[in-house]
Amino acid sequence: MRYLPHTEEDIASMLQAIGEKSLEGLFATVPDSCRRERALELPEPFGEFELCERVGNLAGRMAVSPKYSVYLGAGSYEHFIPASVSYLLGRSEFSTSYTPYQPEISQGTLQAIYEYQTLVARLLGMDVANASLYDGASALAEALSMAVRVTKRDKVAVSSLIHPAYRRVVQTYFETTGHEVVQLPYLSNGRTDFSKLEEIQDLAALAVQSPNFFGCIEDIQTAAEVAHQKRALLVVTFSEPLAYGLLKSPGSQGADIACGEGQSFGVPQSFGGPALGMFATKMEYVRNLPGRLVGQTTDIDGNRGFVLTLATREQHIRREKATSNICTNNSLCAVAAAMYMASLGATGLRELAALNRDKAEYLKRRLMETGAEKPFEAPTFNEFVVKFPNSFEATYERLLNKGIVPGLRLERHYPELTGHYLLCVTEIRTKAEMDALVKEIAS
Amino acid sequence: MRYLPHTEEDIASMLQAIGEKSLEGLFATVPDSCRRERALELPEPFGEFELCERVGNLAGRMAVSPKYSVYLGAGSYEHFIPASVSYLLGRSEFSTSYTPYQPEISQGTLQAIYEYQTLVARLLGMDVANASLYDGASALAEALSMAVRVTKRDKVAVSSLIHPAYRRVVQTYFETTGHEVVQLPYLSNGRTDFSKLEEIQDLAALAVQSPNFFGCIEDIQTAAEVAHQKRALLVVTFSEPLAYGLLKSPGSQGADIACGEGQSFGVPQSFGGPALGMFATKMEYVRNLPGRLVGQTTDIDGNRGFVLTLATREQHIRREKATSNICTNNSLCAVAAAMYMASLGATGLRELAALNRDKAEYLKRRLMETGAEKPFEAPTFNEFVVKFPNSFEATYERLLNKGIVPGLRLERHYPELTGHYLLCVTEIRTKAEMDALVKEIAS
Amino acid sequence: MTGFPGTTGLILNEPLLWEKGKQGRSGMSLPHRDVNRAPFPEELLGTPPEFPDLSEVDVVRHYTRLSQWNFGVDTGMYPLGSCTMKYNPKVNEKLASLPGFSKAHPLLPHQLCQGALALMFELERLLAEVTGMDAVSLQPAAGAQGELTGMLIIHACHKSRKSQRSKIIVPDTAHGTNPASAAICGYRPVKVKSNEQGVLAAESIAELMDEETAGIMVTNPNTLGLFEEHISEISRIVHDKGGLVYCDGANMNALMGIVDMGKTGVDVLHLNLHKTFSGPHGGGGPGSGPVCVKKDLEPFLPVPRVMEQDGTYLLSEDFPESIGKVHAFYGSFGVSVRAYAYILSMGPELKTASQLAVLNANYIKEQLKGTLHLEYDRPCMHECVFSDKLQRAHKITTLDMVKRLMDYGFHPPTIYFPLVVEGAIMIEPTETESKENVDLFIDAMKAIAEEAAQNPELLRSAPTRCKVRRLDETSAARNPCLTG
Amino acid sequence: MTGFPGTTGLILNEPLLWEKGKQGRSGMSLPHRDVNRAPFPEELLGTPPEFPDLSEVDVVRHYTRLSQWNFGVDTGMYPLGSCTMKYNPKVNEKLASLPGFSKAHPLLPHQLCQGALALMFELERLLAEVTGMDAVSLQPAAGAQGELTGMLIIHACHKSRKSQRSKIIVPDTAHGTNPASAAICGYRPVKVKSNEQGVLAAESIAELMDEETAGIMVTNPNTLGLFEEHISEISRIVHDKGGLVYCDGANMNALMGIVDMGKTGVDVLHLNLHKTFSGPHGGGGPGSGPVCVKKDLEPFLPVPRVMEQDGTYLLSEDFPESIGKVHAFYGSFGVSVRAYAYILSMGPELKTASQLAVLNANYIKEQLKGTLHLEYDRPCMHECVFSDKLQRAHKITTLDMVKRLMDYGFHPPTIYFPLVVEGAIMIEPTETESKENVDLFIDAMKAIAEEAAQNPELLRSAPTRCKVRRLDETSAARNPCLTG
Ligand SMILES: Cc1ncc(COP(=O)(O)O)c(C=O)c1O
Ligand SMILES: Cc1ncc(COP(=O)(O)O)c(C=O)c1O
Repeated sequence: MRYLPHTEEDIASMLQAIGEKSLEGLFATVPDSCRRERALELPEPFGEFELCERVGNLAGRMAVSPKYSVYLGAGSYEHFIPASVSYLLGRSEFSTSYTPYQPEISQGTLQAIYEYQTLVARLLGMDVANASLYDGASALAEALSMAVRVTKRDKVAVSSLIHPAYRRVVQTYFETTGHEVVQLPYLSNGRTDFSKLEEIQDLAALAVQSPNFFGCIEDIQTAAEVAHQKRALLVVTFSEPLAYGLLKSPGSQGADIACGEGQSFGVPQSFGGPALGMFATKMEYVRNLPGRLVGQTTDIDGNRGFVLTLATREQHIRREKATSNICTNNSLCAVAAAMYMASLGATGLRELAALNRDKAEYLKRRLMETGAEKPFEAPTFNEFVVKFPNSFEATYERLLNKGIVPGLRLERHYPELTGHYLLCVTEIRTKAEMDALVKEIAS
Repeated sequence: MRYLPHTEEDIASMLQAIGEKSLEGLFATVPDSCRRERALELPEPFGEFELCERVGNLAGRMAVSPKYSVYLGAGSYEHFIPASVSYLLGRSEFSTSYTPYQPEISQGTLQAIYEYQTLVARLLGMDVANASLYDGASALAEALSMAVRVTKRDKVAVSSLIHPAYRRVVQTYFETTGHEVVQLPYLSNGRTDFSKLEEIQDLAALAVQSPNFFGCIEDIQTAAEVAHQKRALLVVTFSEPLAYGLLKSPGSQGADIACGEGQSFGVPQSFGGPALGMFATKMEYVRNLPGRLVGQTTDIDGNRGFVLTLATREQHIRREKATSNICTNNSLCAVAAAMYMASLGATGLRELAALNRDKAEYLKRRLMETGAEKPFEAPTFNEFVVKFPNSFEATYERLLNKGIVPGLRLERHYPELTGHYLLCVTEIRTKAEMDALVKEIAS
Repeated sequence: MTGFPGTTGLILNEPLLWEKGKQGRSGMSLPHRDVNRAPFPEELLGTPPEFPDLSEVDVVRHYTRLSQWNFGVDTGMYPLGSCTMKYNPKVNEKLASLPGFSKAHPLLPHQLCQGALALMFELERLLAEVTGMDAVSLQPAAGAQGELTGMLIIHACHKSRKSQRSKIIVPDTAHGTNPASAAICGYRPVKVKSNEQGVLAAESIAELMDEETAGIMVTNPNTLGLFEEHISEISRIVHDKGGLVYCDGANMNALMGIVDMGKTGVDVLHLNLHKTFSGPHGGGGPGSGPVCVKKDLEPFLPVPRVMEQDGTYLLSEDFPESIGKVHAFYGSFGVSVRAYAYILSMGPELKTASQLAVLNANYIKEQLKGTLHLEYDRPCMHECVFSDKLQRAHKITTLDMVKRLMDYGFHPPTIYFPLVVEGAIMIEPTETESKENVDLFIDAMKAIAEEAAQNPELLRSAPTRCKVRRLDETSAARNPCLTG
Repeated sequence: MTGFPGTTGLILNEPLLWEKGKQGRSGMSLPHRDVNRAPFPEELLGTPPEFPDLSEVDVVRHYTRLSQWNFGVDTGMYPLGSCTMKYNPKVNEKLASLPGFSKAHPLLPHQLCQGALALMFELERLLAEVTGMDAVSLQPAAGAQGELTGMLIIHACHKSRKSQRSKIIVPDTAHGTNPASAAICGYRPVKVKSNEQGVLAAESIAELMDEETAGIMVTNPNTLGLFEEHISEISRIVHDKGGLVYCDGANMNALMGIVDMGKTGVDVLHLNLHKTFSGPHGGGGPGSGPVCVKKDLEPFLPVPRVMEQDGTYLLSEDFPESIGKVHAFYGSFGVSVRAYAYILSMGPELKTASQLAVLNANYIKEQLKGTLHLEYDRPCMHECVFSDKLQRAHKITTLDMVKRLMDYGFHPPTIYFPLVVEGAIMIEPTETESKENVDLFIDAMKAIAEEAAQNPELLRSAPTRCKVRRLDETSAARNPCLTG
């Protein structure tokens, strides 16, 4: 077997050195009561050729561009990834190493992550960002737990326009803690309604998503005022960080924690994972931060170098008192994001964001012409909600058969929103594709 | 433009340092009489996204497996290339460097080529192999020129069962030299007829291909005796080196030069190129060898290292007296072949060769059952000639439409062989595919 | 030091990203703008973040150079204990990046994503077969999240049984994530000592286990690399008191095809696909930490779950007792593809892999004991744990020894863990290291022990061959510089 | 030496392939055997060659380690004169390896390979537009084969005119491949000196050109990096005597969008796609050397040729006057894909590329003259040629200086070529080097010149940072060890 280098002689001589007669003998300490009764019932080993055929067939049964035009966003975005990023990320010095516990032999990963932390902090307008978490959903859960730790309070208010999956993960994380999660309703303009906050006491955090699940851009300024009035932390979350190529950063508007999903920056959608949990906060809270941190230092010759630092927050030192249980994070996705941000640059980021927004606005306008309605007035980025006439159900199925996925039905997540769809348009959707969609819908 | 790092300021300050006012000014030494009258009429620059779409569409209009079953060989063979080889070859330290003129900074390429030379010499049973030539055809032309140099004679005899394209390239290279190329007919068993050699005087070389263009394995032993009787060099060429995983090596049977196409060893078919010209000979002729050579040496500390050597044979030293005009060779293809041979090992090579032979024998037998004839008796490796009934013309077209390319029509190259087809079966053709082909033909 | 892989060669310095670049450069092209600019509300418009503008060649050289400062499994032996740094097959990378997978949106209508759903469904079955458990969820994004998920399942199970429990038993040898994960769902970890054989004695569990206790978290083999021999007995004790048994299966690489985790009494187990099942570690992740449960805990697994209905695969949310979601979508699907490819490539030979992993570890244990102090001199599983006890005489620490090991061309083992062994050196060779490599590693450790006695300064000043010398971690923590 | 990219770090030793491995190991799997073994004639069966058996991880580490001993364009600046080591776009690699291309058989029926034929057809048109020539063949596998093809075309043309010619004029600055290629088709190269400006004087050509002479081979810009200003005049002289003008276009990177090669009187031209058009150099190749001709030479181009017939592409052999074939199939198609992708990516900006290549070269020329002796102090094109004249006083040679340059973290320029400049240092930065990189290179050369004066031993003992020190090339040639 090509992954197993041992020859018969190797095994024999090693067993002899150990003083065992057989490989089975090595497992003498395993009581019979623990042993398998039958051999592994697995298919015979696949050769690489047959393996590629088998897995290739599965991959072939998936609806992806260019064959399909998929207008789905809702937490996973189809952005173009340059070949340079994929190539660099595939260099095995990055992919086959592990957490840089031994800094002298891991400077590549460490500098790359230090640069990632810096670019994320700059993007979000925060002081410090960590080395990554699993995804946007667990990042929000960690943020709210952190707010509870920081404020020593146990109520959190969560906008109902935060990604439904993110809110469910928060529920799961908070289920057993006794902390209370209050949901805030939304206004008719597609933004969060903060009024309900009035009556809430001992608020640890207010969490809003911007752009929110409807694609609408929230009023973070106001959210910050409301939250800070109650001496609660403002947590701004996001599923589409590209929006901050245009928008004011969360930090510049008073966010205490900014966290969310970073997949848009060079991470393949990959059916939802691995993703990239981005997490940033103010320096004053750094010792409450979950996850790993890379810091700059010097070696004994005074040369610049990088190390994992502030480990006293972490599980391997603090055990049950750690700020989080995270160990393995999503480092390689963070490096991908750094490579992608480095390739874009400030100029490219701004233009790419504008291109997303403008293409989405184009489709929005064209859809209105077909008689669809725009239920929410608040400005949007590259996602928006549309209400189609009841006849659309049939159209939807027809479009699927034509290789078009015209957005996400919102009814499942918001029962009141029958006939409402969430559509996403990124830079890779061409005007021609959108015109074709509009034509299909109109016909 | 992402490939052009210069900013406006860069350009301005550099022009100033040079003392030029404009970029145009840099071309003062170019007379108007030499200048273009109009700007380049080229399409506007493609972004990477559109480029991938455009080129991807072209690639989509090609008949390749798994969608197509292609039974073509004839100098290009569909062998499975493991992902490890493609990955390693893609490491840019290999692909973006050039000829290792500066050995201290090129040891990776140099050791890899030294290992390639060694594996090729071992495969072919020769003393020494060069660092690669362009392809099998030019390798044969170079071999015959070398034989002329070595023997100081000017006639070469070439088997008519050598790949037609190789023979045409030899013609082209010899066209203007005044050297004579004699073609030897073939016997009814599918091997070369050497009898014609009797009357030829001053023979510099006899060239045979094994397995030959009909897939038949030649009698090298006899060829060697005939050639050496006439004090001519025996040149053994090949288009399918994998055969030597089973066959006696050319060297062990008296070949003076063994050369041919190495594409089968880990080099993608890529519509015929880049390919890999393999070239090996006896040590006594090494100073007449065309192409680059890597040799082992030591550095001033006595450590082992590798360098380009015996350069006095080459054009950059010897100019018009060089053993060849080759400069850029097919180094990366040679490294691919080394990686592939290293992955196979002696054990894998033997088994892979057997698998090719056995699958080909299976199809051959099954085709005979459909009433096709086997015109040539000599044993074959993974290619063989079949004579189909006249009705086959129609079948051929029908098969194409079903995604099967059932071999190569021989008539174009051998007018006497109407209705004869050359079929190739490698390890990746499954029994199921072959049974389907047979069924189609029988129906 | 001749004969060992470590040496020095030309590598390239490279500044920080923002120390290079010039405004207006571009490292990637954007798709053609085929729509007009739409007006954007002034009040929402921010100032662009301070990203440097780099050309493509700048970016390519930056990361090519950085990569060369790193040591990975493809560079050499990486015996990092508890992390199973086995070879990561290249074909798995190719398959995970097939457009059908890498470009797939997670919310595609089910009829448009049958390939991915089928793969997930099949992988769950394969993992159940390998572990001996009944049902599996691939959703946890890494081992620690698998632990949390497992704890939440246990919590939900007790709740469904109307039993309130506040404690959980956690051995002193447990990985830090165990108590941390338990704490998140409100359990107070109660530490239990392993016995002088380095394993849990049934008696000590019997003493602690009560109706207040939700159960136990065992790692098996434990972090000393020892099989918890009394696990069946322990499980019985825990079950008798109404508790549940959680097994940290991160060390499953020792037991494939040999142990039936179900039979050992385990109720919930997590796996690390990025360890046992060859997922590349990515400089720290991503991982994947599926949870496997016995039949009666299946209702509590995270949703959605992949179901099969006469040949069609669906995602179902219809599990009222489920703990809910721990990931926005379905976990690290990309890692699942690699694990699936790995299991199909190995088939029943997964057992051989475990046998050879254990063979390598025991071989190292036998060859190095005497050179290094072996805390528990008994047959080990996939890893063995030494300490620097014998070197303290020369004022040489574990840290000194492993820093020196870098100069010899090996990645250091895990150090100072498990905590029960002072100055621990935890060595996990994995099955993909040949006898030649293992022998070289052994010789290197012996040579270093020799140097520790003869020339300790060599170790204290190590490493000398890496791009940087020993780094000042103290001042890094004292005045943190976390962004540039 | 601080501030420069060169430094040292940990790299790994690696033995030769056959110094590792054990019989029975395997580095790749074979497709499943689904047919029986067929008997194989004893007398034909050989003994397997002595290849080592390695596992996949052995092979992966072997070449990963080797790669780290290499310096490529992705590592840093590679100003190798006459070789145009520009950045090789990564997307081109991706496109060339699309299965539709990489798995395509060259003898597919034309209706099954329209994509490849269309690409070849379009690329020929694009190259004609860039050069100003009329017809193109992509068949030559590299520049030298392009030269040979060109010479054969000239030979065939003369033959068709019933004129027997035995000589060809080749300037002393020509690349070695020029005379070598001419010699293969039986032409005797007649060397002509360049004038004190480093270019060809029309007079000297007039003296040599006669009815015995087939024509001239000019490299333009020539290998001194200078534009052959009198090319039009020279072409006239050659044409008047019935000769033909061959241009070695390997240096086309200086002239795209600026010079019309057709207008300069060139009849045949070859291009190096692996230089001007960004094909990666692959540690020595593969390359691609298309020939471009004026209309009246088109009949002599190699066959097959790609034709278009109302939207369908075909390969045609129907050119009775063709010189025949120089490649088994159609040349380096894979390199053509890269060149095609490159030209589409650049479009009219190819002109900017040439302008910036020339800008970089002139900038280096201006900054370094005085530090290094500049043989011809006049505006250069894409490269500039210095010599070690000023350093000889310190007994420092060109070789010493460039070996030292490695320690600074740069690949050396081309040295001791062109032959007309004693101790030549030929620097071609290309357009893809930023001003910052070029400035660093200039500073490095200045620092080295300083060291040559102050501390020459530093240079003679260089390089010190590479995996090996200076190698003994003499004994390598005296007793060649070419296989292991
Ligand atoms: C024994 C053990 N348990 C749990 C974990 C945590 O797994 P992960 O790092 O994937 O969260 C690890 C990995 O470090 C481990 O070694
Ligand atoms: C000026 C010049 N002519 C011709 C050649 C030969 O081209 P190739 O190496 O592709 O055969 C080269 C490349 O070295 C060159 O620089």
